[in-house]
Formats: sequence, C-alpha cells, structure tokens
Amino acid sequence: MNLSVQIGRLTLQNPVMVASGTFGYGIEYAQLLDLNQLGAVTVKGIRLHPVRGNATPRTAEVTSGMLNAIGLQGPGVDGFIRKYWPFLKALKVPTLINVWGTTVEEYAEVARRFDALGDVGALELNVSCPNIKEGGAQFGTDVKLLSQVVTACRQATTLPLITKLSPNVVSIAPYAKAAEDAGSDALSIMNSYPAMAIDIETRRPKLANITGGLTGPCIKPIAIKLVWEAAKAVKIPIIGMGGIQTAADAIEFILAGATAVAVGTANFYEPQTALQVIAGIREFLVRNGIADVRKIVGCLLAGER
Amino acid sequence: MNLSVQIGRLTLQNPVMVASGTFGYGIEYAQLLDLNQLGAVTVKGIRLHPVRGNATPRTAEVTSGMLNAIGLQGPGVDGFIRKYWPFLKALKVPTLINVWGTTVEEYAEVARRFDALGDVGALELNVSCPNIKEGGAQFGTDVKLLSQVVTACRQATTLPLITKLSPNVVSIAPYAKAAEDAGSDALSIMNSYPAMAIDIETRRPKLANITGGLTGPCIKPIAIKLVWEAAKAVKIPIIGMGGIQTAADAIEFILAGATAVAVGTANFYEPQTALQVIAGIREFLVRNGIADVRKIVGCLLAGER
Amino acid sequence: MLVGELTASPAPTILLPPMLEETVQILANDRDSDLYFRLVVRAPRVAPLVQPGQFAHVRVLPMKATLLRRPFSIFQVAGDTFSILYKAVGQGTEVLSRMPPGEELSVIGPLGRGFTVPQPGAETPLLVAGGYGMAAMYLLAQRSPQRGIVFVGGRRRVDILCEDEFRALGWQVRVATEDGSHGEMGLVTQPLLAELRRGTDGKKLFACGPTPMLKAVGKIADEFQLPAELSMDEHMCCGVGVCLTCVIPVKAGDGWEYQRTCTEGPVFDSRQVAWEVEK
Amino acid sequence: MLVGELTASPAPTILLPPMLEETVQILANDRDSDLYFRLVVRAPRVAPLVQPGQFAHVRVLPMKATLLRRPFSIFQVAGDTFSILYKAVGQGTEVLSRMPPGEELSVIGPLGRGFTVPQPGAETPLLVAGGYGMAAMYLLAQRSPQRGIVFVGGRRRVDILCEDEFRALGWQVRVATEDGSHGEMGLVTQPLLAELRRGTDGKKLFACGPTPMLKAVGKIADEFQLPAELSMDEHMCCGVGVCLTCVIPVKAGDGWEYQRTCTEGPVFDSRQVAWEVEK
Ligand SMILES: Cc1cc2nc3c(=O)[nH]c(=O)nc-3n(C[C@H](O)[C@H](O)[C@H](O)COP(=O)(O)OP(=O)(O)OC[C@H]3O[C@@H](n4cnc5c(N)ncnc54)[C@H](O)[C@@H]3O)c2cc1C
Ligand SMILES: Cc1cc2nc3c(=O)[nH]c(=O)nc-3n(C[C@H](O)[C@H](O)[C@H](O)COP(=O)(O)OP(=O)(O)OC[C@H]3O[C@@H](n4cnc5c(N)ncnc54)[C@H](O)[C@@H]3O)c2cc1C
Ligand SMILES: Cc1cc2nc3c(=O)[nH]c(=O)nc-3n(C[C@H](O)[C@H](O)[C@H](O)COP(=O)(O)O)c2cc1C
Ligand SMILES: Cc1cc2nc3c(=O)[nH]c(=O)nc-3n(C[C@H](O)[C@H](O)[C@H](O)COP(=O)(O)O)c2cc1C
Ligand code: FES
Ligand code: FES
Repeated sequence: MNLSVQIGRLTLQNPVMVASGTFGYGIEYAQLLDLNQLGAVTVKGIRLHPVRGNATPRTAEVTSGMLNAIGLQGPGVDGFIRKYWPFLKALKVPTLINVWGTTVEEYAEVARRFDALGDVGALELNVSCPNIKEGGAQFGTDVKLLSQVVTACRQATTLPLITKLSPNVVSIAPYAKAAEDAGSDALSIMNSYPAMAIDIETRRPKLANITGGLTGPCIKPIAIKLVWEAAKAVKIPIIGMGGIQTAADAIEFILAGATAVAVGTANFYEPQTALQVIAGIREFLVRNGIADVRKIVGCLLAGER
Repeated sequence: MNLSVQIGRLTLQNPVMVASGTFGYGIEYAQLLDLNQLGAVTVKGIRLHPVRGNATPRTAEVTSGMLNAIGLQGPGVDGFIRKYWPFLKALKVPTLINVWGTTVEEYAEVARRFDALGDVGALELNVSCPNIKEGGAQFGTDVKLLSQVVTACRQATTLPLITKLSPNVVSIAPYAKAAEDAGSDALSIMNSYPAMAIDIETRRPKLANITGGLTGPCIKPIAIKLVWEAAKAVKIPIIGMGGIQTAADAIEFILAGATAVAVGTANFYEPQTALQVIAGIREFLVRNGIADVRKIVGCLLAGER
Repeated sequence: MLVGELTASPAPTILLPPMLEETVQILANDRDSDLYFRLVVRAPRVAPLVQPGQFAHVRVLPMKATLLRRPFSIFQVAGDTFSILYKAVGQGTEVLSRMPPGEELSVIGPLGRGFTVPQPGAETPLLVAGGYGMAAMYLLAQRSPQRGIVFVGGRRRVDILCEDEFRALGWQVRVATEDGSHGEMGLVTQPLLAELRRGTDGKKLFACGPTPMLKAVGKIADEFQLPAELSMDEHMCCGVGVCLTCVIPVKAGDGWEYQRTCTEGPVFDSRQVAWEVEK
Repeated sequence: MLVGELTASPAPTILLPPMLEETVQILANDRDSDLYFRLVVRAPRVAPLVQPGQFAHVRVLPMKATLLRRPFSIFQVAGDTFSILYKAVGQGTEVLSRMPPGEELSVIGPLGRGFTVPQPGAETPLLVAGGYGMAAMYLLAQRSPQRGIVFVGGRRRVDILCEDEFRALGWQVRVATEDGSHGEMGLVTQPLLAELRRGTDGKKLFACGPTPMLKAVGKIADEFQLPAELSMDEHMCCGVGVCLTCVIPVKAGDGWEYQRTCTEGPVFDSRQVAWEVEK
C-alpha cells in the first residue's frame, strides 16, 4: 500500500497535512497526537516582522463552521526561528511555512530567509487571507499581482512553492494557471471565504474586524468545486482543504483532483482528525483493492454515465 | 407596530417573502400555510419558452445545506399564465416573477409580457443561476452584461425591477451599483453559490450536472456579508436571503442592510418557516420597543465600540 | 379538496390531494428484521386521509446538520395511527431507528398520487414488491376488495417482510431471494413470469421496489400487454411539488417531459414512463 | 512535562503543562439551582493532573451543526472523577444539561495556567468569585493549605453557588447579591473593599468571574497595591494555543501584546493585564 505523494520535489509519507493557522507551530498539539504520523505540518502565516493581529472578538461560531479574523498574529521570521524552529526541525515530517507580506518584496524576502534556513519542506504563499487590510487577499484576487508574488518568490528560493489561492473569484482557473506559469510547484485550495455574522441583541458584528473568513464543513462543497476546476486548468499538484472532517471528505477532494489534503478547523474540535483521516483513506483503498493513493487522484467519473 | 416595507413602488405588508425556486408557484403550499400572510410570493424562474431542465440527480444533501441543479425547469411564460396565474392573481399578496433568458432580448421580452399581464407585483431578474450553460450567471458576473439586461428590462416595463445578484464575484459593490444605475428598483442577494459533491463509492458527482448551487444555513454568513457590502454601495432596497431558518437569521439580514428577506431552502423542510419568521420579527420588535421594522434596516453598530 | 376553496379565486384549476403538516408522537419503533424497523405514530389528522401508495415526508428532528425530510410509504393505518416500514440505510434512517417512543417527528402527508385500488370485478391484482417496497404494497393489498397474488423478493431471507401479514389478508404469496435462503432462488420477476406464462387474462401489475426491479416489471408488462402501476423511487427535497428534484422522464405528446414523482407520482402508469431517456 | 521529551530534538525550549484528550463518561449531571448544573465525569487520566484554575475543553457530541468545544473550569476532583459547575446559557450548555448519566463527552484537559496555590506562611488568600467563577475558586480553596475569605457575588440568590461547601472547607464566606436577596445588597467588591479597608497586610487577591468584576478587582488590587491573580474569560476555539482566538492585551516591554488566555492564561497577574487597550 503506497500512501506517499509528491508535492514538487517534496515527498510526503501520506497525503494528509494540517492547514495553516489551525495547528499553531505544531508543538501545541505534540501531546495530543503523534506529529510524525502526519503528511506534513503547516505553520501559521509568517511575515517578516512580528504582527499583533486584530482586536477581539476574533472568532464566532456559525452553522457547521466558524468565522475568524485573527489578522495573522505572529512572531515574524526571527521570532519563529528562535521559538519554534528547533522543535519543528527535529520532526521527521516536513514543515511547510505559510508566508505572507504586504508587498511583493516582503514575500520574496521571507522566502529568501527560509531558503537560507535549510530543512524547510516547502513555502506556502498565502495570497488569500481575507482578514488583513494590506496584503493577503489583494494579491489573490488580481492575476497580475499574483504572478508577481509567485515570480519574485520563485527567484528568491529553490524550495518547493505552493500558492494558496483565494476562493473569492469568479473563476479560479486563471489564477491557478497564473501561479503555475509563474513557477509555483503546487496549489493550496481553499482559504477561508469572506463572511460575516451579527449579534442581533447588541446589533454589533460578532467579529471586531466586522468581516472574517468562513471555514469548516459548511464550505466543503465550494472547496470541492474549486479543486475540481483548478485541477482541469493546471498540471501541478493541488492540496485540497475546506471542511475536511472525515476520510470520506478527504477522498472527495482527492477524486476531485487533489494530490494531498489538509485538515483545518476540525483540528480545533477533534485534534485526532488528521490521523483518523489517514487511517480512513488506507481502509478505503484496501476495501477497494487499490494499492496506491495516487491511483485515485482526479478519478472522478463525470460525463460518462 | 408597522411591519410593512417598500420595494420600489411596491408595498409589502411585511418584509418576509419566499425565495424563487423554493416555493413553486405558491399553489403547492396553499394547504400547508396561509399564503396571504406572506410579504410576497416569488415564483420559480420563468423564461419565454418551456424548459425541460437538467438530468437527474438534481439535488444532493450536504452539511447544513443542499446542492441543486434543477436547470430552471418551467412552463414558459404562456404555460405559467395559463396554469398558475389565475391562482396567484387571486392572492391578496403580491407575486414576484423571477425572470431569466439566454439573451438580453429574451429578458426584455419576458418583462414586456408580464408588464402586459397586469397585477404582477414585481419582476426579479435572475442573472445569477449557476446551473444553466447559457444565460443565468454569465449575466451576473459581467458588469456590462448585467447593465444591459437591466437597462433592456427597464425599457420594457414599468413594473418594479429587482436584480438578483450572483455571490460568485470578487466584490459585489460594482454589480450592485451597476444594477442601480441601470434602473433596478431593488436587489436580491444572494442566489446559490457554485459548489459540488462527490459520491466516493461510485466516484461520480452527486449531481448529473456535476456542479450545482449551494443553499441553506451553511451559506448564511456569506450572504450577510454580501448584503452588508451591497447596502453600503447603493441606495435602493435589498432583499436578503441565504440560509434563513429563524427570525434571528432574518433580523441579522435586516441589520446588515436588507429591507426585506426571503426564505428559501427552509421551506423544503419546514413550510411554516416564513410565518414563524414574521411572528419572530414582530416579537423582537416588541421586546425591543421598536414600533417600525424599517427602523432597524441597516442598523448594524460597527466601528463604534 | 380543491385548492380553489382556500382562496376567493373564481378560477381554481389545479386539483391537489389533501395534505397537511402534523407533529406526531412515536408510539412504537421496533426492529422487524436485520436493518428493517416498524415505526408507529399517532397522527390523528394525517392517518384518515391516507390512500395506498401515498407517502409521508418525515422530518427527523434530532438530525441537526442534515436538514431535509425523508419520504416513506405509508405501510399501515389503524385508527388515528399510521406506520411505516423502513430500512436503516443512511444518516436519517439510522437516527430515526434510535428514537424511542414518546419522541416527536414532524410529518407532511399524505402525499402523492397512490395506486388505483382494484374494484370488485376489476382485474386481479398481482403485486410485485422488493425490500421496503413491501410497505406500500401491504396497504394496497389490505384496501383492495379483490384479492390476488403478492410476489415478494429480496437479497436474503431478512429482506422478505410481512409475508405472514399478506397471507393473513388472504393473499397468495410467492417469495424469491437472490441467495435462495427463502422461497425460490433468484429475482422476484421469475415467479411473476411463471405466473404470467400460465395466463394473463384480467391481470394487472402493481409494483414498488428498487428501480431496476420496476424497470423489469415495466418491461414484462409491455411484453404481456398488461396494465401496470409502478411506484417510482426518486430523491426528494420538498415532497410537495415545488423544488423539481424528484422528476422522471414521462412520455408526453411525441416526446417526453420531466414529471414530479412527489406530485404526479410516485405511482405512474408503466406505459407512461420514458425509460429509454438516458440520463 | 517537557515537550522535548516527545521528540529527538536536542533543543526543547517550550514548556507545556501536561494535557490529554479523554473520552469521559457522565456519572451525574444534576441541576444545582436555577440554570446551574453540576456535571461529574469519570476521567481517570485527566483528573489526577488538574491544578486549580485549569479548565477542561469539552466536546458536547450531540451538537451536530455546532462544532466547537466549550471551556469549563474544573470545579472538583475526587479520585478518578472531576466535576464542573456550569450555567446553561446557550446551545452547548443547554444540550449538555439534557445529557443523562452514561453518555459520553470528549474532554481535552487539563488546560491552561492555573492559580498559584498559596503556600503555608504565604499571603492570606482573598478569593473573589462571581457566578460560575465560584467553580474555579472552589478547587483553589480546597487545595490551599492557607485558609482565607471567599467573597461571592451574583445577581440573585440563585447565583450564589457552593457557599456551604466553602464554609465546610473552613473558609469565611461573604455574600453579596445585586438584588439583596441574599447577603449584602450590591456588588461583590463592596464586602471586599470593606475587608481591605480594615487592613491589607499579607493579603493576596484571586478572582474568577465576569470581565467587569475582574476589571474592578484589578483596579482594587492596584489601589491597595496588592498582588492579584485573575482568571480571564475569553471565547476559545482550540483551547490549546493554536488558533489565537482567546487573546487579551498583556503588557510587554513598553507596550503590550496579545497573549492567549488558554495557554499563557486563563490566570494572569492583574498587573500584567493591559485593560486600557481599547478594543
Ligand atoms: C415515495 C418514496 C417512498 C419510500 N418509501 C420507503 C419505505 O417505505 N421504506 C423505506 O425504508 N424507504 C422508503 N423510501 C426510501 C427512503 O426515503 C430512503 O431510504 C431514505 O430517505 C434514506 O434516508 P437516509 O438519511 O437514511 O439516507 P442518506 O443516504 O443519508 O440520505 C441522503 C439523501 O438521499 C435521500 N435518499 C437516500 N436514499 C433514497 C431513496 N432510496 N429514495 C429516495 N431518497 C433517498 C435522502 O432522503 C436524503 O435526502 C421511499 C422513498 C420514496 C421516494
Ligand atoms: C477558561 C474558562 C472557564 C470557564 N469556566 C466556566 C465554568 O466553570 N462554568 C460555566 O458555566 N462556564 C464557564 N465558562 C464559560 C463557558 O465556556 C460558556 O458559558 C460556554 O462556552 C457557553 O457555551 P454555549 O454553547 O452554551 O453558549 P453559546 O452562546 O451558544 O456559545 C457560542 C460560542 O461562544 C462561546 N462562549 C459563549 N459564552 C462564553 C463565555 N462566557 N466564555 C467563553 N466562551 C463563551 C462558546 O464557547 C461558543 O464557542 C468558562 C469560560 C472560560 C474561557
Ligand atoms: C483560525 C484560523 C486561522 C487561519 N490562519 C491561516 C493562516 O495564517 N494562513 C493561511 O494561509 N490560512 C489560514 N487559515 C485558513 C486555513 O488554513 C484553511 O485554508 C481553511 O481554514 C479551510 O480549511 P478548513 O475548513 O478545514 O478549516 C486559517 C483558518 C482558521 C480557521
Ligand atoms: C431547488 C432550488 C431552486 C432554485 N431556483 C431558483 C430560480 O428559479 N430562480 C432564482 O432566482 N433562484 C433560485 N433559487 C435560489 C433561491 O431563490 C435562493 O436565492 C437561494 O436558495 C438562497 O436562499 P436559501 O439558502 O434560503 O435557500 C433556487 C434555490 C433552490 C434551492
Ligand atoms: S420533491 Fe420537490 S418537487 Fe418533488
Ligand atoms: S483558544 Fe485557540 S489559542 Fe486559545
């Protein structure tokens, strides 16, 4: 039984990783699950400098999901390397660094810094965070800016580059293609969807930031569609995410065209989710007599009734 | 206590209507609730000619929602007028006709036909159906086409015109503005969101049409945000919809900027929903000592902590 | 009931059978065999209206993230109660199977166009039922003044339901199971064909079960030029005709159109079903 | 426990208190008064690890469309069980209040940095508790070798919980209710101020309750120049430090930074809390 998959030149022992911003820097969950069983650990978004993040309340619970507007709080590159890198470096599984900036140059500079660090698994370029005023989604909803960010990072590093696309576009295909053409080795789809909730008693938005990103099982059907569409548009592998709770969810993404998947919001309520998903994928393959998970990537039977 | 609101020159006795495609032609629910208690009845989308609709399966259940790809099956203008109009005309509440076409001319022609009919409450221009190849969303994701459709219909009728916008855009404000500028009297926000689900055992899409529109409580936070954004961009009233199940949901839309709301998917599982929502809004107003529902439209307290 | 009665309209043109929404209490909910359960509810308003072949659209309230109602044929009616015979196949039916007596469900019903109940002197009814299709067939057998034969089929012995109850009504019962664990080994259409080869005069088919079985029965009816009424099984959202989910291709004029199994059906004249339309 | 122990890393630098996930069985879940309930669970792995002021992050499994865990202070520990004292305020706690003994919950715990348990000879603890804040205070009182005074406050008589249990531990109890239905009429800070005006020597404050109460206690600590530990109440998603939901502004260097109540807290030194930062 082969579960391993390839993301650019990076080999994952299995296709199940954890999504940026939902797993801290790995160490927080180290007592609750064996991190070395994961496909990869993706850390919370990092820019060059420390970031304080948005005012609170930063999250709200909604039907079958949640909103967040954390505002990419983080320790910056140096703080991350000092506080968290020794732990992550010692893991047997690769670490993916989720990178963001407010300018093309900052993205590239962060990429250069991690390139120099050595041992990093890959960089995931977050051009799709809906919760910050500068940077984030602005790069992910403009094909030209997206190309510039990816091109600049491509020049800054030989690390595998993963571009994390925004769902908030009319059609994802041109963005997927632009990232591929600019040298991205893979795509992550999807980030949270811009949304909002109101407390009717106080008449205030439930988030201090007013709007936030919607995640969790409620967005899965949107994510599946975006992965399917992007997979038709590009040749590079896709990491699918959005509402994964079970192995069945993950397999849905894989059939739609994802080479790997990431568990996000579900970590918060069930930290074992990623491990359960790995076990369930294995079971599904055994039950269907399939020896290699790569055999089902994109194997949706459509239009051939 | 005043619950009545104004949509263009049309007065609704209360702000709660039912959404197109989820209430047939009204008559089907006539035994289950008193239609004359509603703000308005909106009928399933109608084009000039009869439409057979998509192959089956046409729906799939997903977490806190559903997908549909009906493909706008319908009797066409003449069939509708013959079969359903006598019943609808006799109702005490206005009927909103949901209109679509595959060309700008067809939209205008349908508008003309209903203008000539008399007694129609308003026309809702559906430029946002994700489930048909020609027409539908293509008009709703292109500002120029959207303007053309609304302008043509505006010339064809003096009936109140409501433009039903697509959620599947980077920013809804320019579309809202374009509809307003072209003479739309109101906006409906939102239609279903493009999405997809896969049966992992058969490896087939759950819908014959492969993709469909996501509706139900899962999309509410997206809809609230779109209404809020559009309300900041235009002066015309907005009819908010997307996942409304309770009066609290409806009030969330109203605070975000909706003058009226529509109940959609919830009709399928609880046909009394719209009536419960009306009762709940009344209760909320009484509890808060507010004499007129219009007093809370758009009254979100944001940025004034 | 004429819907027109509900309004002041002088032009009521569409006839809709009477239906209503009722909150019903579970009186019993017991395992019948294997994954089959019998649910009895007190439904004083819906129960008296039921015709054979009609269904109830049930909201299983403890489901939270799964919102839609589930359709079930009405199996038996007694006084102010009705029952359904259901198989636990997915989320909704599994949650339902764990609900104890005393809990409540919301029901919309009775819905749909049922079977034509054979009148005294009319054709001899041959009922063909597969799996939970036996539920709809039972009420038809019970209400039919004409007795006939029931052909019941299933994968294994446990899929043969209420055989004794059919006999108790004075009906002949022919059983087939695919694994031969009960009755004849094979498909239910085998004993049916055997019966028809003995003669077809004055016989009429009624069927409810999985779609391949219905298709086979339709073909047999064609071959033997017999009338047949088929209860079609399609996924449903609203159950009352508004959503257009549950459609099947039905012959119309020179061509075909999609009709709603919840409203024009679930029972269709087999000659009307346009099986040849590929999806 | 050093997380470094879990890996081969030679550079373990971050100390995390021991925590684990456990499926626990409900032993009792009874109404205490009004909307307050006491839940006792068998949690042989979590219970022995608990320190006063820590919390359990509870997944109420019957909630389906509401996914997140709910944090509750640990109220009592006895053998392999622990209990929480909770108020039914919303969806999660209401569903929880209807769960009978025998059903299961998933718990992650114990979580967070608790109170500094007063050591013999150290300051006299003055505990200030509002509403369900009494839960965390009780475990602190029980574990404290030094006895002191508990100030408990609430809106009405029914909001005063476990008063007798504090007395049974040998603590003095001063009660205040806003409507005067029990103890002094007014806010809990009144009897506290009265006590402090009598003298502040060797006293230390510990508080858990609604944020306005914590803020008031912090201000009093400032005025009287007393040390105070406050257990902060913020909405939480993960409970373990990854999501950055639960942050409060905490003084750092010349300015302030957001720290996590689930990890750096919930208990903070009142001098560290940057109340003045406007949200
Ligand atoms: C007119 C009619 C009469 C029926 N009578 C009976 C009966 O008497 N006894 C019985 O056991 N079952 C009957 N069924 C089938 C029954 O509705 C499904 O088994 C049930 O809906 C499955 O729900 P679930 O949540 O357990 O399954 P899931 O697979 O979780 O359901 C997912 C979705 O698919 C729909 N669905 C799944 N299977 C079917 C199916 N076979 N037909 C229609 N919709 C389906 C569900 O309603 C739901 O919307 C009938 C169906 C129809 C249309
Ligand atoms: C460290 C800590 C200790 C706590 N200890 C106790 C205790 O011992 N007893 C007790 O009754 N309550 C305690 N609470 C509060 C308790 O967590 C909330 O009352 C509970 O989460 C409400 O959930 P709900 O689903 O009933 O309410 P809902 O309003 O439906 O919850 C919606 C969301 O808001 C969150 N939320 C709502 N109120 C609070 C709140 N006051 N604090 C944090 N999150 C909230 C919920 O967790 C959920 O994510 C504690 C909170 C924290 C942070
Ligand atoms: C609290 C929170 C914080 C997040 N932070 C980041 C981030 O820093 N960078 C990023 O690219 N995505 C971030 N995301 C998005 C997730 O990585 C993921 O794309 C999204 O949550 C969809 O997956 P899910 O539905 O499984 O959660 C965050 C999501 C949540 C819920
Ligand atoms: C089965 C179905 C059919 C629909 N048909 C139409 C339609 O014909 N025209 C239209 O403008 N919107 C149609 N809609 C969209 C709804 O009117 C509404 O915008 C959407 O469902 C969001 O509201 P909800 O989440 O409350 O259902 C349809 C929705 C559903 C579920
Ligand atoms: S189920 Fe809605 S039309 Fe039949
Ligand atoms: S609750 Fe997630 S960081 Fe504190």
